[in-house]
Amino acid sequence: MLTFLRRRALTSLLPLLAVVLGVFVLARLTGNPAALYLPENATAEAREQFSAANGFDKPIWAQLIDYFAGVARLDFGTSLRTGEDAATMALRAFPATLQLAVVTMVLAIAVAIVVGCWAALRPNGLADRVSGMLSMTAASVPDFWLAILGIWVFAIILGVLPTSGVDAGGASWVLPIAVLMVRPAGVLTQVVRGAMISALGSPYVKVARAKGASEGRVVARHALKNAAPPALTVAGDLAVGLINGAVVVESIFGWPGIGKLMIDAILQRDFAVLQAAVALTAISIFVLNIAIDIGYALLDARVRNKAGAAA
Amino acid sequence: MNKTRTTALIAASAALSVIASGCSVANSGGNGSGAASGTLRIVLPQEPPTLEPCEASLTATGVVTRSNITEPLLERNPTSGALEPKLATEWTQTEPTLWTFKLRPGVKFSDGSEFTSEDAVKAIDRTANNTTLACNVQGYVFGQTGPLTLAAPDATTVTIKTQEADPLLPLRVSFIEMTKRDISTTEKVREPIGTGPFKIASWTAGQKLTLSSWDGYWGAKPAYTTAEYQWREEGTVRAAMVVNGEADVATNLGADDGAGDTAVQYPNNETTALRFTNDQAPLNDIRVRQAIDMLIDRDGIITSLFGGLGKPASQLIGPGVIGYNEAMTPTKYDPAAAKALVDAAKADGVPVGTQFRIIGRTSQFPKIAESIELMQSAFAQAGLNAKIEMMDTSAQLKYQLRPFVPDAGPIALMVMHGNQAGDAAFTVGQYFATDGAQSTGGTPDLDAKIKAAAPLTDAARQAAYADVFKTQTDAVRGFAFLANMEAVLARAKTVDYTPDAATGDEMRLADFKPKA
Amino acid sequence: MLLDVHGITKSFAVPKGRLRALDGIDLHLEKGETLGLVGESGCGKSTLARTLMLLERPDAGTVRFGGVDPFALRKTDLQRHRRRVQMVFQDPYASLNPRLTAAEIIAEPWRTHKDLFKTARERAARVRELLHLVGLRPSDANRYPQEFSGGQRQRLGIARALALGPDVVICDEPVSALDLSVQAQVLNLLNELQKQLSVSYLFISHDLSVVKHVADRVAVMYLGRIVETGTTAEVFENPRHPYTKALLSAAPSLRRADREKKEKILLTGELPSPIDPPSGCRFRTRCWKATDQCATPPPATADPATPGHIAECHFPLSLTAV
Amino acid sequence: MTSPADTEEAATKPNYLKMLLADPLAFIAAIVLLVVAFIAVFGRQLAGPTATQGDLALSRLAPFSTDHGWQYFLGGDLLGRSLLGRLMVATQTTMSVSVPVVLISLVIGASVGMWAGYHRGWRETLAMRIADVVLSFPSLLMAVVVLYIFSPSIASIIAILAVTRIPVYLRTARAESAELQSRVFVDAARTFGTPSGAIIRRHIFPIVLPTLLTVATLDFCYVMLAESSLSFLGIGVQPPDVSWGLMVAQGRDQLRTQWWLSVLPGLAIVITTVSANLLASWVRLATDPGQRWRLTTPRRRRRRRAVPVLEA
Repeated sequence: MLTFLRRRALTSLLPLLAVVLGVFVLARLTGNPAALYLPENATAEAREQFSAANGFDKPIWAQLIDYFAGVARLDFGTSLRTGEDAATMALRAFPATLQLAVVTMVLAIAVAIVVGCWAALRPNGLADRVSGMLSMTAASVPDFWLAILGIWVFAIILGVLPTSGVDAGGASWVLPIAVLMVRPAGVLTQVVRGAMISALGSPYVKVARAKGASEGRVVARHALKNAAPPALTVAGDLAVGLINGAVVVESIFGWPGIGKLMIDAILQRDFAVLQAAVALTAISIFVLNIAIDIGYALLDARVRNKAGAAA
Repeated sequence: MNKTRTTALIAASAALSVIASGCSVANSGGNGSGAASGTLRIVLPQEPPTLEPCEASLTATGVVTRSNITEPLLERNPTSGALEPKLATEWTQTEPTLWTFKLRPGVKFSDGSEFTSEDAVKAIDRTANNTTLACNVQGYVFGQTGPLTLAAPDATTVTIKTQEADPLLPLRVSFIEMTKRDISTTEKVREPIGTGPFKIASWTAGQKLTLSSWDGYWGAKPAYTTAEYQWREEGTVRAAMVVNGEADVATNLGADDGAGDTAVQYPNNETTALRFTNDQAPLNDIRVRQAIDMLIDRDGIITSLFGGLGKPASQLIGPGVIGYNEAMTPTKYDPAAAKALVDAAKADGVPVGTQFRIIGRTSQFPKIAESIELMQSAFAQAGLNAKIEMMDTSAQLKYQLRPFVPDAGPIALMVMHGNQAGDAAFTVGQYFATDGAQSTGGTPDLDAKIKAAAPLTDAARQAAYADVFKTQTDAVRGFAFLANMEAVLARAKTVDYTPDAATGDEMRLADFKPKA
Repeated sequence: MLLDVHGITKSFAVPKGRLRALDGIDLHLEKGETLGLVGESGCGKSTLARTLMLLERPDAGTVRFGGVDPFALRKTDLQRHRRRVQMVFQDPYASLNPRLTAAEIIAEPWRTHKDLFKTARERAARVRELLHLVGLRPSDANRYPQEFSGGQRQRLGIARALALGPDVVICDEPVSALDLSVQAQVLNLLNELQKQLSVSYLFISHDLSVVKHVADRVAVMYLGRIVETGTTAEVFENPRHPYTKALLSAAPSLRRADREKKEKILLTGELPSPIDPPSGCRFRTRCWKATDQCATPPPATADPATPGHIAECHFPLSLTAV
Repeated sequence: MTSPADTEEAATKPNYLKMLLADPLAFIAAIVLLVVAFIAVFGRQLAGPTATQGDLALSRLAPFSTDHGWQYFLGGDLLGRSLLGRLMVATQTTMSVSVPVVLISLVIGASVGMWAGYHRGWRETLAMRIADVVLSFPSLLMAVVVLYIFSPSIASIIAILAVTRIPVYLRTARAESAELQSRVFVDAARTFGTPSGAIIRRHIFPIVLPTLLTVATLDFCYVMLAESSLSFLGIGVQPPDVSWGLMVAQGRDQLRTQWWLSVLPGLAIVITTVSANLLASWVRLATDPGQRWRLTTPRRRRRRRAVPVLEA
């Protein structure tokens, strides 16, 4: 297991580095942000002074070396916009996104398991058809559209929820989470349903039934476990994709998370902040992928044992 | 066992998220109910990057900092244009290049220390002369003046010596916010200490900024004791927050943002226009530029797109700015005449079919994309070939500011100019002079008029700049003006406040009062 | 000599070390003859077949086909060589692409060897001939593999192998996946075709009765080595390697039901791992005649009476028996 | 001899049209997609000039009235252009982004994936590592970064979205190809001296294709949503071009007063993606011999066959 983890970590480190490097180069290609940070009528000397002060006058490889030398000392640079430490800004924004993502995923998985299992018990039954249609629609709705409709209906017309922000306690969470979880819940429901149908038809579930296990037991203990690995893989991809959703949803709801920070940093050409946010995101995806691999390996081993025992 | 484990897993992750949410987001307090106990809740379009006083001419910073946390020596009345005393009680031009300011006695910083001429000298030096800080005010207001020589003959007197005679010096000084003598001169300060009626109570970055009033303020105590700032990008969301009672004031709204009966209209200093590259075909022919000017349906855009906000513009500044030419009128929408001009130019061999770009900045003002689309469509009908390019601020600035993108071809650039200072000098040098930072046209004759106007005062100054605007339009026509913009401020029923032209740049909390 | 293999070895990297699939194989094949290659599963027969088909490259040793090393050939020479050696695969289900019709399967080699037939008409005619040759109907041309029975599929596989007009056909367990009744039909077909087309067969099987039915000569393989070669009659009637003897004692049928009754020599112990084979004689761990001497490499001993009958053994059976 | 009879079921060529007619939902989905495809091709001509030439007098015209002609049945936008016409023109733009993205990423991803899976070894490792790099970062964010750098145009949107979608096909194709390359009929082809390219073309590609097509249908939805999101963020399709996502974005300010400007284009996105999803799941069933009976068996019998696991 340890060798496996080490190898997995090493092979995942490469994409991580590539992403950070790629964003560094791409961001520098957007040009010198002097015009953004200096007043419109700033003199050419002022611009040069600004570039020199921030190292933008150096060739890109030299900036890259400087940057990685800084990162090695855990110094991600300072924000051009606020003058704060970039890593601090990224770390401050990160929990807001993480909380949103975790709650969203937990709820999406819960919904997917309940609805998916229910649908799988009677394939092509009424429940299956209705939930199939709903989950398909859920997986197809653009999140930004849902967000503005949600604000319009629930905050403006009905006035039951706050429009945005994080101030109103639990109520603040309802719309962003509802918008974010729609797609993962829809996709996962379909995956769970499919995996459950094949798991329920597998030999060891038949054995369990033959032994007289109750239907609930069969579903909960035997089939669900077998259906978990594919769902886990998809859930992992969806969790990565949540960052996509977060970019849009955080902007609309004024959620102080990493997605909004990144968009703002791009718009402001605030390279240090963008780099720090990207690195933090890449690292968390890296950790997530490894966690999924471990979970997958554990589940896989257990399923194999189970199948062996039943045969 | 396995079932319990699954349940435990879900429970654990739920618990984790609850704990996590407890840590940083959800604990910022639950006062979502209406205007409680002297708290004014304001929602802005964006979070201030810092509250650094020397960045006061930067809208996002200035709107919070100016006259709330820190104060200048004097300030300009946005309605009358007159300079009024603030931390200085009087100022005189004792010599052509020397100004003397008398400071208000008994003024304290919010940390209790006295405000003296030494603080003022340090603050002026730091803001006007310090180029390493790259402060916005330094570039915007003092970029062309050269360094000031400062002295403090006594505790309540400050003298400022300029390189050349500068009638605008008091106006320039009104941009300098007073800070303490020990403020950093090498780094910008995120949370400054000032003499204003409010001080920073707390700032949760990304979420909320709270200011509170303090007892030692020299002036009248503000009606609200606390001000809470939040920020939302979407105008509809800002408006909805006021309508829903989540905030008391929202700024920079468009007509369609849904402020409803909380809406108050106000002029916001900004003028929109298309700026031409006068030296590139087909825009190098003045008839083509005149035709474009005639093809802009100003009334249609303002009525249908801006929802009635704004007035058709005839020049790059609005009424109320020194130098505004009352005699000039907005160009009439006349597609037939425009077509005739284009045809005439075509007959003379001007390649009117050559494509030019209309470049706009995404979300610079509400309905910018639709406005440009409408223009482009009208241009096409008159036989011109325009291509729309919307860019983000950084990319657009490459076309707006020198050094321009080389070999960019013919461009009609959508610009929005705000003259915060109230004097045409801050407009014409940049936009109309041949070597102006944002100028792509100009003639020697116009340059001479601009130069001649600078040292004038009073009526002569007004007349000289009014002539500059007229000459630009008649002889150069580097611009097709769109509108003097207006915006909507959403104001809760419980709040009494009248926005003015400066509200967008400087929102004085002391002017807000609860409605009886 | 059409095909001459000398000393080829081939090993694969596996998690626990290197698996020595072939360990110094010598064999040769004459024009028009059938060489039967016998051995238990896992002894390296299929690796040998794949090596001869150039699907694997040997680590050492030489392969000569008509005096030429096929591994040294490039481009057109290589393609010409490919035509001369073709293969019939063990599993007639897996070796045919289910998405192609019978005619497409048979004609597939010509899509690479385009110069064999110039026109579509020639190709169609040749497909009909080949179908007829292997006992299928012309109307079968447009059917898909899954519409055929197992025996019919193997006929299809044989037709495909013959499509390029080879000199040698390597038959890797061509009938082991078929029902007993069908096996004989296919074997008869192979014999028939050999007479008509004078091709040589390298006929690989674990089934001695099948080999006896078709082979002119036999080579017995154990753990990557040929332990005995000779004519079919010599090897079957007078086995000289104890392993051959043991195999034969389980014959004519190696089927589970018959084995216990007929078994005279019971091989003790398990087949050793090819990752770590015994030193010297590889069979010594299971051989009832083994002595300490067997830990040294065994000599290849020939019977003076039948010089082609060679066994790799310190104590060859018939020498001591006679 | 094995009787050919037991292979009869597999032998009968499935009648896809009949199966489609038997599934009303999939049938409707197919019709919807056909209509969308038709509008995508002919929409600009059908919509007429009111789609591009506005009449400010009709600005913000309310929907569901034919007073101003059928073009204005869904109302007018801010510039007084017909919303219905705009939707039709937008269909073309939306499709002219989504379809090329799917095709380009499908062709490149599938080719590289099959190549990598067939050859295994370093080629496989290299291809998979590159795919990992692309997949290890949220695709939308990647597109955002790139599009801010290279000014957004239809070509650059297609390029960046295609790049981010390539790994999806690459992984699928590689997995199947790696499995197929060890099949005996592939070995057989090798013994004829068939070049690897030809083996991939003849033996690997036809078998991988159905899976790839299913993935492509699902991905088509993803790409449409991604294009919409980019347009919503202002870095997608640029005016005067118009896509559904851009219409939603431009209409969001008017949600309170002219809800149709934003809601109707959003509905167009949802209806199209749901249809594509429905059809994809139908295709998945229809091309899988083991599942096909669900579509061919009449409904009443299906119920009983559908639950064999419960009776077992």
